[in-house]
Order: sequence, then structure tokens, then C-alpha cells
Amino acid sequence: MLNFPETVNEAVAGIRDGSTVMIGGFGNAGQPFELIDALMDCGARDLTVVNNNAGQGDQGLAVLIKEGRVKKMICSFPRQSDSWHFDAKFRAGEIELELVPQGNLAERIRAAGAGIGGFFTPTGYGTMLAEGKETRILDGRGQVFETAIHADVALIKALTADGKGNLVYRKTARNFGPIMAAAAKHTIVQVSRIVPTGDLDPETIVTPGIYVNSIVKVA
Amino acid sequence: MLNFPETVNEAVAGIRDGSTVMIGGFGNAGQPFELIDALMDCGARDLTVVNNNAGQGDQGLAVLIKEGRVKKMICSFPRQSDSWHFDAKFRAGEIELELVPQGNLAERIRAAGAGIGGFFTPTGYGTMLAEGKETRILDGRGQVFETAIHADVALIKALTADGKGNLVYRKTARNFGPIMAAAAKHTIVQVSRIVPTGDLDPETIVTPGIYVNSIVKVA
Amino acid sequence: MSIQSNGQAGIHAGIHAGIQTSDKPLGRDDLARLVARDITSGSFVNLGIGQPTLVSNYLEPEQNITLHTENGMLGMGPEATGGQIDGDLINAGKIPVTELPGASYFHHADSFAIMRGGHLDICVLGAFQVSATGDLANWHTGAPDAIPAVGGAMDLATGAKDVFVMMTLLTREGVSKLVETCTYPLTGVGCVTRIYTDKAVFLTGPDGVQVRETFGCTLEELQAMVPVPLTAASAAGT
Amino acid sequence: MSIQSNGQAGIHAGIHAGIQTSDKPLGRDDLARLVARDITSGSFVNLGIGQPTLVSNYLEPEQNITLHTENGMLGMGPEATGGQIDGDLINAGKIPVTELPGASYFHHADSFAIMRGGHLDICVLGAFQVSATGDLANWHTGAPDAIPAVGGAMDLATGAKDVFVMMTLLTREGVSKLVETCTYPLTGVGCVTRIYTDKAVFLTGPDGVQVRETFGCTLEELQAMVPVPLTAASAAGT
Repeated sequence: MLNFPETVNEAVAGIRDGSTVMIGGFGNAGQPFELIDALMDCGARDLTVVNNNAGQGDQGLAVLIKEGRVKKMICSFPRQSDSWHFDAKFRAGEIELELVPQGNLAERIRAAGAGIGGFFTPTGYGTMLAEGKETRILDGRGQVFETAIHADVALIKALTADGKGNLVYRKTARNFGPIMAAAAKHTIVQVSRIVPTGDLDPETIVTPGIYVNSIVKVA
Repeated sequence: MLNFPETVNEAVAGIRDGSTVMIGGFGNAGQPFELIDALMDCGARDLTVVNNNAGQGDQGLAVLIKEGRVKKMICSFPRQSDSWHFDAKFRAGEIELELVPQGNLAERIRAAGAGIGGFFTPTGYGTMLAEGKETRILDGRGQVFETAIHADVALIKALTADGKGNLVYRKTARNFGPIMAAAAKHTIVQVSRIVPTGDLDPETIVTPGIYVNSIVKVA
Repeated sequence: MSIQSNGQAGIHAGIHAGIQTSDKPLGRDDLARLVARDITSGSFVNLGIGQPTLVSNYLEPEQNITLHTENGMLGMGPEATGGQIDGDLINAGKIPVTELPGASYFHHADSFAIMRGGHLDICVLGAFQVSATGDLANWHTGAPDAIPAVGGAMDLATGAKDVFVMMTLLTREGVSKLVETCTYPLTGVGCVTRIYTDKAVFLTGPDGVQVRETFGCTLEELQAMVPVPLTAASAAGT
Repeated sequence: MSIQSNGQAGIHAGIHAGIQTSDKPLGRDDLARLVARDITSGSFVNLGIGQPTLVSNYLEPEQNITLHTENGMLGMGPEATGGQIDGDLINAGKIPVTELPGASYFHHADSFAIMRGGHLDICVLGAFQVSATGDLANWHTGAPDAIPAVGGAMDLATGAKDVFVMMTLLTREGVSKLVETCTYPLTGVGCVTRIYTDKAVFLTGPDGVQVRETFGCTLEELQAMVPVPLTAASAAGT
């Protein structure tokens, strides 16, 4: 059932130790900073986090990592000029990394939401990221078997929600939001606006409310 | 390169004998009737047609089938109260049928456009439509291996196109259009309106112009 | 567990004082009303073509049910009439329908992702046969000259969290459609969770086939019609 | 085929009278201008982070090129400046960009479907090494203490119809990055079709490595720097 918590802290209160948490965003665009801060506050640990990166600077996901809340990262691009907290944990052997080509990451997340257990894709074929993975020739090309990535919780950011939980996004801040919303058992969304049901044009809704559990307005 | 033929006949002129042709539509909604009639006129034969159904009444795809242009149908729901032309050809052994659960049909079409060679899905597991197919247990469920369906040509219907080939659809007429546009080497679209580039809101475009080759306005 | 009729007339009284909640078999509309009332408020539901479509007539606005149609829509409203009819707005049965506030449209792969990804709370389907373990047969008679057509039946049967079947318990020839093992080709394996029939509501699951309520017959009379072992469900099991 | 310099100053004259089309190595901007001019009009193109991004500065409006960015956009315009800067509108390098008329936005799976489904005409990528058979290494130095990061490189390398590499031909230590076999971990196998370097443009394919033009060196001088057999490309091969 859809609910509308008053605060981000209330929204994330149910996230438990050991959960797999998908966090939307690419760079700062679409990052649900307030929900990540609330996740920090709520104290959940031993998290597996799915995000394109592994935290930047001294905010958001980087703080979760620094504070030892994340036992494993599933991401495509952990190393950045300002990923020092991840870098330190990784070199210290205190965080596990599953490195996934970005398109495989997106497709594996999409697969979870779409009821696909696994798929074959040419991306990564013949590279060290396919080592130990099943391969076969399909459509005349070498392809690698990849499985769905499911999550307990998704934390995402959208622009506007209506009373049914339908969402629209803004520009490139859309990125992982729609597929993570579909892949998680419980999807929590921070939005800038909540409008009455019927105010969003049905042709333009990107994430139907069926994928959304909690919506919280962030100023 | 995108082009804007003056007529539907010009739009389909390049379709050759033996082509695999995807045709959009579910019921009459989204069916590109004018393009199908033009395909009839252009004389191409030995076609493999991918559509949800196998023609209804005495129009469109049903006529193509009646006239013996279709050697194989890939569809989910051929049998209808008014599918007499398909029924007759099928009983006479003059047309081949690949029957695919509708979700597998949609997902296999989507896979072709998305660079996925094949995937595992629970749909059909343990049924006669999975006979002879590879299966495995994934996410704790029996799943069946299905491969991408590629096409030479897609014939679809949209509401509006802009000068870059971007498309929007109308209500449930959207159905197979977007995924067929992506799965075919050459996508031909009939639209009700062509508007100047920039007139469609970038947030609401359903099929980006990269998937479109020819756009023809139909009155 | 004692099995007895409470002798109450009319349909289901909402209290499981006895397992027989109607003194006669339910008609199609009464059955649709019963299914509608059993749908948890706030659910996302897909109603199959034919008899299941009747359920939409009995959903109350307060239930806040969102209907999905496989051809690309959530928030489907009632059948369209008169000037509402729009050829671009149809349901899976190709019947013109309407759009409710909060509706959304999407393409076929996205629509089936909703079904296949386990996001629908309930789908309601017709059936030729249902087995004691919840196998469903509803797409093909298996007759050698039949032209098969499957549509979205397998995706719904496999994908929805709960699969409710609506059917008459017996064929015109008086043979039970609830069977030990389906003889018709399967639509899905072990997928049905409830069976709503004119004579009884059955729950299928790990505990075998349980009878929630009967209409116009006792459990003993029902057992005589059905070739699988039946037990009465506890009220908690509903 | 005779290999000789035509002694012409400046960059590529557009006519392959001789294979040496510049009397000195090309700078990054000249190379970007050359790549830009080689992109067929009407193409859909993805420009990788770093040096390839420079190409966008030299695309002419008449070329009608549509730029894709992996984070969910077609129709990307130039880098945003001043009041144009919008944190919700960035490119793959996380730099604020602008939107051109006819742009569209989509989610990450749809964006990578464009890349992986073979819909991009060209992607332009940087490289650590390219092999004689078009293998690409551009994501990982293979150093044991390096933290790996792959991003969308493998999807682009595997998915685009043509993969152009832009790089200096030699490392700072003077070692050729065009190699017989890559020693760095691969990004993609046999995917590169052209290599644009400061010293030459190479075509890779079934006929081995062909040199389309050289900058500030003869083919013989180039061959002395590169450990794979080179042949001059015919003009038709460009």
C-alpha cells in the first residue's frame, strides 16, 4: 500500500540490517541525498548497496561507506577523483566490490523488475569481467550470462508524484530511478512536488504508481 | 537516415520477398492499416510476420494472409472469431505458426532492440509451449530460455512525429510500437501529425528518432 | 472441524459461522460480487477476458482498486459507452473502455513487465481445469484440430502474486473442473491460489484443497462432485 | 602502392594525393576536428569522456549529428555555461550540458539499450591500447593495486556500429599503444574500426591495419614506431 510519510526518517525507518538497497542517481543528478542521509541516521548496517558509483566527496553514500555501514557495493564506476572513502575501505579489505559494466548493471536491474531471471549479452565478452561466467554464441556473437539484481529497498528521487504514486522525473535525473523502482520490494521516493491524482498526463507518466510504496516531499 | 515519403506506397517500396516484418497494433488500436495495405500492393511475398494476432475480418493482415503472402506468423493469439483467413491457411498447412505467450513475444522483441541475445523467464515453464526448450532454475523458479526476435522491417502507427523522427503515441494504441521500432533494421511509421522539431516535450517522447527510418503522414 | 450448513439464505454473510454461506449455487453476478469484495483495498488487479471482467462491476470506489490491462494501461475505468468510445482506448478483450484519474499508459514490454515481474496483487482468470496443486489449464482444449491461441494467459498465471480462478465447478456434462491432474494443456504450474465457483470457494496451497465456503451444498455433497480430497478451511485461512 | 608524403602543410586536404596529409603531428584539437569531419551526416554518436568530448566542438550544424549521452539523453547540446547550468542536465562526465531541439530523455536501461542494441552509428573512445585486430583496452591498467572502474565503456565498445579510438600513438615513454596483442585488460574484442592518433589514422579490420593518412611522418617512419604490420589504405577504404 502506498503511503506518504511526513519525513525522510519516517520513510526509511523500516530498512533493516543486511538489506540490499538500490540508490538512484548518476553523479548528483537524481541522487536522493535526503533519503541517503536518513538511511545513515536510521542505523541500518551490513548493507549491500547498488548504485552507479561508490560515493563521492564527504556526503551521501560516501558517508555510509565511511561509517562502515556498507558491506558490499554493486556498481560500475567506483573509482573517482573524490571516492576517497570507498578507496580507503576497499584497500583495507573492508568492503566487497562487484564491478559490473554500466549497461549490464542497468539491464540486470531492469530484469529483476521485469521477471527475467537472467540474460545473455555481448557486453563484457572476452574481458576479465566475464571470467568464470557462462558464455554462448547467439545472433552470431559471443555473449555472457548475467542474472537479475533484486533489492529489498530502492531509494530514488523524482520530480513530481500524484496521489496514486505515479512519477515523472526531470531531464537526466531520471537515470536509474524507473528501473530501481521496479526492481525493489519496497520503493521509497523523494519528490519536489506532490500533485492531486489526475494532474499528471497519463501519456507522460514514467513510473506508474504500482512500483511505488512511499513518497516523501523534500523541500 | 530519416526520410519522409509522400505516400505509404513509397514508404514500403523497399520491402523484399522473404523479409521478417513486424506489424504493430493490438486489436485495431495502433494497427498501421494504410501501411499494411501498401505492403499488400507492393507485392512482397514469403513474409514472416510478427504481430500479436493473425489477422481479423477481411482487412489488413488478414488480406495478406489470404493472398498467400505470409509464409509464417509469429504471434500470441491467432484464433479469433473472425480470423477465418488464417484459420483456413493453417488448416490447409499453407502457413507456419510460431505461437508465443504474449509477454514472451513482447520481451523477445524488446530483447532484439536492446542487444540481448536471449533470456530466461518463468512464463510457459512446465507447459507445451516450453517443450524442447532449455530450462533452468533461477531465483528459485523454473524458467524457460527464449531468444530475441529481430526483424528486417517494422510497420507501426504513432500519433505525432517531429522532424527528428521522435514519436508519441495515443492511449492503448502505443502497445507494440516502441519495441518493434527498436527491434527492426528499418522502421516505417504512419502518423496523424508531423510537427516541427522542438514542438514535442523531450520528457514525453516515447520513441526517440534513432529508432525511426521513414515517417509518412496518413490523413 | 465440524462441517455444517448454517441454513442462511442469500450469499455470504461475512461471518464464517458455517461453511455453507448460500442456500443455492451462486450466479455469475453473485460470484463476481463475492470476488470483488475479497479483493484487498489498494490492490493492483488484472481481470481476464470473459467472466472475470464482471468483477469490475462490483468494485467499490472506496476499495481504491487499480485495474491493469495487458495492452498497456493502469487505471482502466468501466466500459465506454456512447460518446466515450475511443478506438485507441480498449482493454485486452478489445472492448472500448475509459480512463480513470491517475491512469498511465506504457508499451507492451513495460506492460508485461508489470505482469511478469510479480507486481500485480491479483489476477482473476477463467479456467477449463484447475488441479489440486494449483496447476491451471485455460488456454487450449488440446483437441488435435484446434488452432491454439495463448495471449497473455501464461504471463498472468505465472506473474501475479495471487491467481484467482472463476469458473463453474462442473462442465455441462457434469464433470468436475477441479481435478487431481489437468488433462488439458497447462497454462501455469502451481499458480492458482483460489478458485471461485458457483458451488464453492476453494483455496489451493501446500495444505491441499481447502473449502472456504459452499453455496447450496454441504461439504459432503461438494466432495461427492469433486475427485480431490477437500478439507474445510479455518476462518483464518481466508 | 607508393607511399610518399605530399609535403603539404596543415591538416588533411581532403584528397588522398599522398598519405602524409600534415607535415607535423596533429594536436588534440586538430585531431578532434578531423574526427568531426569524418562523421557521416545524420549520424547518432556517443563521445566518450576526455579527449573524445572535444569532437563536439567541431561538429557543424549542417552535419545534423545527434549526440547520445549514456545517462539518458539524445540531442545533447554544448556544455552549459552561466545561467544555463542545471544540475539535472549533465553528460556522462558529469559536466552540465544543454539540450537541443528534438532532444529526448529516457531511463538508464533504455539508454543502454540504444548503445547495446547496435543503434549508435559511431562512438569515439579514448584508449590505453588497441590491438591489430581491433581489441580495445581502455578501462583498467591492470595494476594490482588499482581500483577498477568500467562505467559504460564495454557497452559502447561492444554496441556501436563503428568504434573510433582517439589517442596519442605513443605513451609518454615512447611505446606504441597500437599493439599486436593488448597487455592491459580488454574492454572489447575486435570492436575498434578506426584509430585516430596524433601521428596517423589507422583502419582496423579483416585486412589488417591500414594507414589512411600520416601526420608529420612517412609510412616507413610510422612503421618503425609501431610493432604491427602496416599497409597504406586505398582511398576507397576511408
